[in-house]
Amino acid sequence: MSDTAPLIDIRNLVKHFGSVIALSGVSLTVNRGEVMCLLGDNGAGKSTLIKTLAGVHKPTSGEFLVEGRHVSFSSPRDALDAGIATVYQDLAMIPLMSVTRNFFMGREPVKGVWPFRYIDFDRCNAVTREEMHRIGIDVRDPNQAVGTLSGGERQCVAIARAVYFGAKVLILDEPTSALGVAQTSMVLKYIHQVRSKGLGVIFITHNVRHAYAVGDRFTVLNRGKTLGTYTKSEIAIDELQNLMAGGKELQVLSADLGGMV
Amino acid sequence: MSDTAPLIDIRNLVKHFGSVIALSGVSLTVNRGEVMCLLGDNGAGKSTLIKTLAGVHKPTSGEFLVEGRHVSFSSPRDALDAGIATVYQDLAMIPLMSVTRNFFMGREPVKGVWPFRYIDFDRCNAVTREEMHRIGIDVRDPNQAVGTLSGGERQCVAIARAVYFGAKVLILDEPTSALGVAQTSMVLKYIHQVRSKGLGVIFITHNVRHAYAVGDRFTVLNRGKTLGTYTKSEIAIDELQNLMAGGKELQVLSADLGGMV
Amino acid sequence: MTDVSHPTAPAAPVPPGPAAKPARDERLREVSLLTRIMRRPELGALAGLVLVTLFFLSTADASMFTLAGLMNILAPAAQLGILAIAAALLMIGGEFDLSIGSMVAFAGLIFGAFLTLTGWPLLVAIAATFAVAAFLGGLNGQIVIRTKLPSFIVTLAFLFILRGLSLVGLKWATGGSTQMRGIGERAGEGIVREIFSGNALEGLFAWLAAHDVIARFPNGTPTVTGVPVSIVWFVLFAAAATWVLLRTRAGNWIFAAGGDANAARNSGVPVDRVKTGLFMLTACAAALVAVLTVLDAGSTDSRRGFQKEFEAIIAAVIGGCLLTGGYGSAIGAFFGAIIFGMVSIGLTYTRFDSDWFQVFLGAMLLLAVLFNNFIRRKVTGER
Amino acid sequence: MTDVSHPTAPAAPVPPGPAAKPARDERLREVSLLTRIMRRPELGALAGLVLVTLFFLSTADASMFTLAGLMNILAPAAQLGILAIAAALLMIGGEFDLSIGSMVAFAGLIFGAFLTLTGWPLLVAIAATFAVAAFLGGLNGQIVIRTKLPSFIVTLAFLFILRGLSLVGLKWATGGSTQMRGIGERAGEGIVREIFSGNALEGLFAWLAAHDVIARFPNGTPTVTGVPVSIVWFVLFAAAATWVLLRTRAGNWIFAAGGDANAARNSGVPVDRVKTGLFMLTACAAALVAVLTVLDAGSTDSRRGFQKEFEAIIAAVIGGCLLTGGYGSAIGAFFGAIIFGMVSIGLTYTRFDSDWFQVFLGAMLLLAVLFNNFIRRKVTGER
Amino acid sequence: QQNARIIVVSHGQANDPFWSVVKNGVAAAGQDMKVQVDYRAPETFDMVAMSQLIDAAVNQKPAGLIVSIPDASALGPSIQKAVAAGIPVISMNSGSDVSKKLGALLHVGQDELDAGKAAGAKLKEMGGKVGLCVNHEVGNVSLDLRCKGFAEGFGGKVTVLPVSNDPADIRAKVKAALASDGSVDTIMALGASLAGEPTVAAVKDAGKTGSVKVASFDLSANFLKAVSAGEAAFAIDQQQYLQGYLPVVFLALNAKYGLIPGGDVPSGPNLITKDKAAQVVELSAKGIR
Ligand SMILES: Nc1ncnc2c1ncn2[C@@H]1O[C@H](COP(=O)(O)OP(=O)(O)OP(=O)(O)O)[C@@H](O)[C@H]1O
Ligand SMILES: Nc1ncnc2c1ncn2[C@@H]1O[C@H](COP(=O)(O)OP(=O)(O)OP(=O)(O)O)[C@@H](O)[C@H]1O
Ligand SMILES: [Mg+2]
Ligand SMILES: [Mg+2]
Repeated sequence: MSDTAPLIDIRNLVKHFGSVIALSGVSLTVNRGEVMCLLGDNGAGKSTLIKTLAGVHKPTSGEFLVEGRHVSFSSPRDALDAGIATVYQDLAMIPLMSVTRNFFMGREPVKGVWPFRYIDFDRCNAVTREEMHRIGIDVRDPNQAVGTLSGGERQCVAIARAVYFGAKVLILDEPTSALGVAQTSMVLKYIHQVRSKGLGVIFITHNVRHAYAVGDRFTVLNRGKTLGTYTKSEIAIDELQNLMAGGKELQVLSADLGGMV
Repeated sequence: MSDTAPLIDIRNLVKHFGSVIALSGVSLTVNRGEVMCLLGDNGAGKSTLIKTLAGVHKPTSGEFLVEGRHVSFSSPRDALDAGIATVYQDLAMIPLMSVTRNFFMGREPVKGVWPFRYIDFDRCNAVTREEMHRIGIDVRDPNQAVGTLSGGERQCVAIARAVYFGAKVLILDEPTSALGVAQTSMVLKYIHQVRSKGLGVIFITHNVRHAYAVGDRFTVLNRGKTLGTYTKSEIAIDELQNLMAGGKELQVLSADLGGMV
Repeated sequence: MTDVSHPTAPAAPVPPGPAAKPARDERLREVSLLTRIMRRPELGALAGLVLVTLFFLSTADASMFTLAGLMNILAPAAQLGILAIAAALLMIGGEFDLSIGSMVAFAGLIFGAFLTLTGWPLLVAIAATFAVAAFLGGLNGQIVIRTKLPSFIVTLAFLFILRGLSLVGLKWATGGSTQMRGIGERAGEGIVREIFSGNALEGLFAWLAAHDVIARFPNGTPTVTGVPVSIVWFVLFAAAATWVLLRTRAGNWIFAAGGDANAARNSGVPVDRVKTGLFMLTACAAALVAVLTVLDAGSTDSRRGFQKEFEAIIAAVIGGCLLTGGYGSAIGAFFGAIIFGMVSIGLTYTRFDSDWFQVFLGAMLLLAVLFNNFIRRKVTGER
Repeated sequence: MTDVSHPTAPAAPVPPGPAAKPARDERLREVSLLTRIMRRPELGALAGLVLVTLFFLSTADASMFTLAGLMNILAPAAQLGILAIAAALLMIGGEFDLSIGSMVAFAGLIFGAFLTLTGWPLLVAIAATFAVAAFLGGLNGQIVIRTKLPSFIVTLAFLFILRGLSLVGLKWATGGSTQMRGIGERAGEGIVREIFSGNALEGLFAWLAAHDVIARFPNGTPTVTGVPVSIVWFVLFAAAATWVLLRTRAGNWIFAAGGDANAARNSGVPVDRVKTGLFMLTACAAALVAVLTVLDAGSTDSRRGFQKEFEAIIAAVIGGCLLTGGYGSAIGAFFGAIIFGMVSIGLTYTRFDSDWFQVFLGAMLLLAVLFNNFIRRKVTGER
Repeated sequence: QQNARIIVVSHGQANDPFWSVVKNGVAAAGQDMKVQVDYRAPETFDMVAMSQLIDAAVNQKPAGLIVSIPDASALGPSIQKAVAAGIPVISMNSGSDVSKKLGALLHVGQDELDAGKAAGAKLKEMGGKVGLCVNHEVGNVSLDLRCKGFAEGFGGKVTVLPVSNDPADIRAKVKAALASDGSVDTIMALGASLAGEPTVAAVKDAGKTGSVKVASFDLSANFLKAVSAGEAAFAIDQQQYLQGYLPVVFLALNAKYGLIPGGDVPSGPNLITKDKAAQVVELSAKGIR
């Protein structure tokens, strides 16, 4: 492991689902203390790419290096153990389970001696309530089922969970899509904090302003291919916006939109 | 039915889920040819409110008038028959079914004479492909299962479906949350078009710029109560933004955010 | 959008092309016809059927694959299959009906009672039997819908209730016996009888036998005198159910109701009506099997249809239905029933000791589904 | 945030308060303790049990609710219940095991064979029986996981295979009979035997009888000489399973694996390991029942455990488990088994004509679940 | 030269203790007569499935067919088809009344009803007044007939107690029945190992050994032990080994030499009481009685 090697380095990644070609050769690097924004049109393959990094999908071909070493994850647990925490677009929550149980799922803190180890639910509830409060959600009851939370509340659980458990790399797939104004600004602040702790962040968004606010580098995907990677200094915000649309005409509606959706 | 009565008029609507009070007295009107933006923090009760309008939930108490007449929907089908089409936040799609079957679900066009009526799948596929194309999604194969679409593609199916089947009132619950730049601008244009046809639109969003771009009036919810209703001329965009956050402090991160998330 | 170029460097947005019929999408690989076929749930069970057939071709007595042998395999498969197809539709719609086996016994009893006790003509008795079955099926459905209890437990209660009522009713109708005989004689002859019992195409088979195309017994009667009507019903029902599922509005609603009842309801599908209809259909399928077997056997007893609900679900699952609903096919259940029938009758054509019967039944079922799964993955490249 | 005022007119944003322990949230109504209790899946089945008890109190012979009568109901309920709790855990984890009934017969056979043929001491024979059962359960699990076939069909195959092997094995071991006897004598006496057969607390009961707290037979022996060990096992297993489900990491993983296996896997839950473990547990529960019944009866036969898989699932569903996984409780299965046992044994204490047995069984089951459902909705105000 | 093949189709499953003895008889005769024998039965008591098994057997053109006939209407056509195909048919166990009519050469066995009557009469003679018939498969016509015959022969009040296949359940239910109706003095179980043994245990649990008479159809080693220990009155033996053995012998001889006996062979009933029980135990443990 070399300290100069990028945290994540993928080279020419290809992923097929049966006859569907979701990724046809994508390359990407993420360094320590860097926010890499992954941008692109709907269906460009962003989620597929990060699911491959997170160990959910096995790549069809291509190389994947973490801190300079080749890896091949056989399950998301491997990726978690390697320090890659992910907020999935579909959130990976169990609707019938409580907020607390979802928050700590797979990484429950236990008390007592084996075989009488049990989960310390008082502490878990307190942590959950506090972390949710930090992100701007006032949970009525940490034992409420996640399925009865609002869309934004649920998304906040997923984000708070990923941030709480720390990691070398934090992957956020459209984390702010369902969030309110206050929660969104909180998540952007989190990204900032996480970067300054030296972690790498992959941030997927369709909001060019969010991307430009926190991103250091921008990789644009289109139809399963990389359109290019730019540092913030190389590209202006409206140029980036045009790239993100993947060659589609924008319907400019009103002056209020100011060209940026 | 009077022509001057608002399309939708709800008065003091209350909705409890067991011990949870989701709405504690909300009032709202939507007129013909008007886009009413429903704004508010996560968990404010927006989705619960529109699900009550769409016939999914039965209100605990309160009045609900459509075109001046009291109604009580016993199922979403009643609401559809009354001309209220809804794009739900959770999209109401069946993952295992094809795009076309989802698109026409519940309103399949049939051919032939009873009992040998069958669905005209060629036409359905063509319509689906075209409508998706209009919104900016190039569907690989209309027979692909919706579960394998990307988040944004799936959302586009729901929107295209609601718009295609027209209605008196179109309810859109965070329709642009997962959409790309091009698709978002297309949806905003749709809202514009639908309004000019004289339909009423209820548009829920967390993006104040989107709201301000197409909205005529803004109703802000907070913790199950109406914070107030404003016409576009009454309120400035950053005032609105503050209201939306529901009394939460905003983390201003970078000048690029320009105070607006 | 299909003719838009895909630049790898920043470029000005290109206006979308006309929504023309898409030519070739670079995001799709070429797939063979075989792959496309194997991906259909309808045809998955075919591989299992082929495997089972090959197994018996190599181990069983040659008489198994004569015309008479095949009819012999298809006859029980047909009765099971009618139930399995209905069960498959219901499972696709997201519910179970564990009462179909008992319903076969109960419908057999009331059909027998209508004929022998009230003395109604055959057609009326059949219609009344179907009406009662549909009513009971609808009752099942309404209880499930109104109480939101799992259909498993509701129809399980009816499994016991109907089985018990069959016993009580039989004893009452026969004055103490659990077997009712002499139904065949009361049914009389005629076109209605011919639709529900005996063989179809008898003329053709007689002609074939006369020309020595079909083997004959020593006394000159052909070994096969026609296609049992139950097989005809089976095939027709499978075809109709497949058409309904794949081509009609009702089919779309069934998939939707089973895939996600909430989402379907929110999209305007009348889920409750669909489910009630399906419960009525399964009950009627059970009544059909009851009428077919009662007319065929001329008698009924309180054990008729015992565990058929279980076998029907097995056949549907072999045929690719998901227990969780929303996925499956009628033609899959069709093949599933044939596989199940072939395995259970086929073993009697082999030289295995019948003590081993269940071991073989289990192993063959497992092999059939494993093989079918293996082939599908191989062909479609799924993992 | 809890101390933020909620203006109904535009106001300047208020800074959030400290994350203090929330006092009173205006978005929550007060709920009674009863409501909170009834909302737990653990206790739902209690209402059904109360209804069934009331029914029998008013219709059955008084001897049903004597101490002897209650032990008599609990003894078969305990055997079913041990299976039902394991089945409930597996169902919560999202899978089925249809082979448990056959596993009871098979484990009984190998346990008997270890004792009588190889002559191992009791403890070793029991350990070996559990080891074989765990292996077979693990095999089931691995097949399900690796092939991604529904567990319904895989374990169904094992239902047949194990049942068949029990028959073959018994005939082989006994030289032609379907019953193996003399196991009791070979087991010997001792502490191990006392853990797995006979009664617990015999001293206490003898003392109670001597002081006339317990009724005695005319010949002076007490009517109840102790608590059958199967009941003790049943209660302990229910307590342990409940604790695991509600309080431990493994419990959280079971709920997660059954609720949404994909989401759970994506969150780092070792779903495959959890499921395999659950399959092993159900197989071991079946082995436990086999050991208990074989030592109790002193013999085993090829029909042991027939249809127990079905009854176990029924009990789990009565107890509130969802067939789709991810929801349910062990204590619910506990009550479910008692309800099922009480209904099926209880009817013999009443004066109803036994022909109506199944009708009553079905009706009582339906009433119990309906009532339990009705009460829950009434109390919690759900609709 | 290929051995003659004889197929047996019965309505009893191979794992049913009663039928497993029949099957042992079949197998032994097959070995003794050097013919191939196949034993087939449906998975449950299912007349429709059984008729299909007979059809399947006919297709294989065996040298002889042996069937049990619990439901003449349902099985008749298939049996007649076999006869039409020129296959010699012998019926066994049930169906003595219809055997000739359907074209079978003869019948080996004895009607369940008659066996029940004999047992009932014996128990009445022993002083029974109120009887209980423990039926582990209500609706299985042959078991129903045993109960019915018992009731007819017994004369007194008889209640049917429906139970499952599970020994613990049977034991609990018999105990419950004894507790709720103290006047019961006679219990008839329809299968020795399945129902008879738990019934003996239940009577013991209830402290009524001796005062309640227990009898059972068929034999099992443990039940016979109970008989010889005086805990049970007697077991009714149909000598079903003969029902499997003899027809095979007859058909084998028929195939070889064209021989066939001139009339039906009654195989039972045979009451095994305390004095005879001890001798039979070992044979029963081997699946011969
Ligand atoms: N399991 C699958 N089977 C078949 N096709 C799939 C599967 N998963 C994804 N795809 C296809 O791959 C393409 C890329 O999907 P992906 O979810 O990665 O897009 P995305 O960039 O995340 O889009 P969005 O911004 O809308 O979330 C989509 O067109 C989708 O239809
Ligand atoms: N079925 C339910 N049972 C219990 N509580 C519920 C239920 N549905 C919603 N709630 C609660 O009601 C509140 C309002 O939810 P709702 O989904 O309407 O919020 P929203 O305004 O749409 O939020 P978002 O912007 O995040 O989508 C939430 O706090 C949620 O926890
Ligand atoms: Mg995505
Ligand atoms: Mg919402």
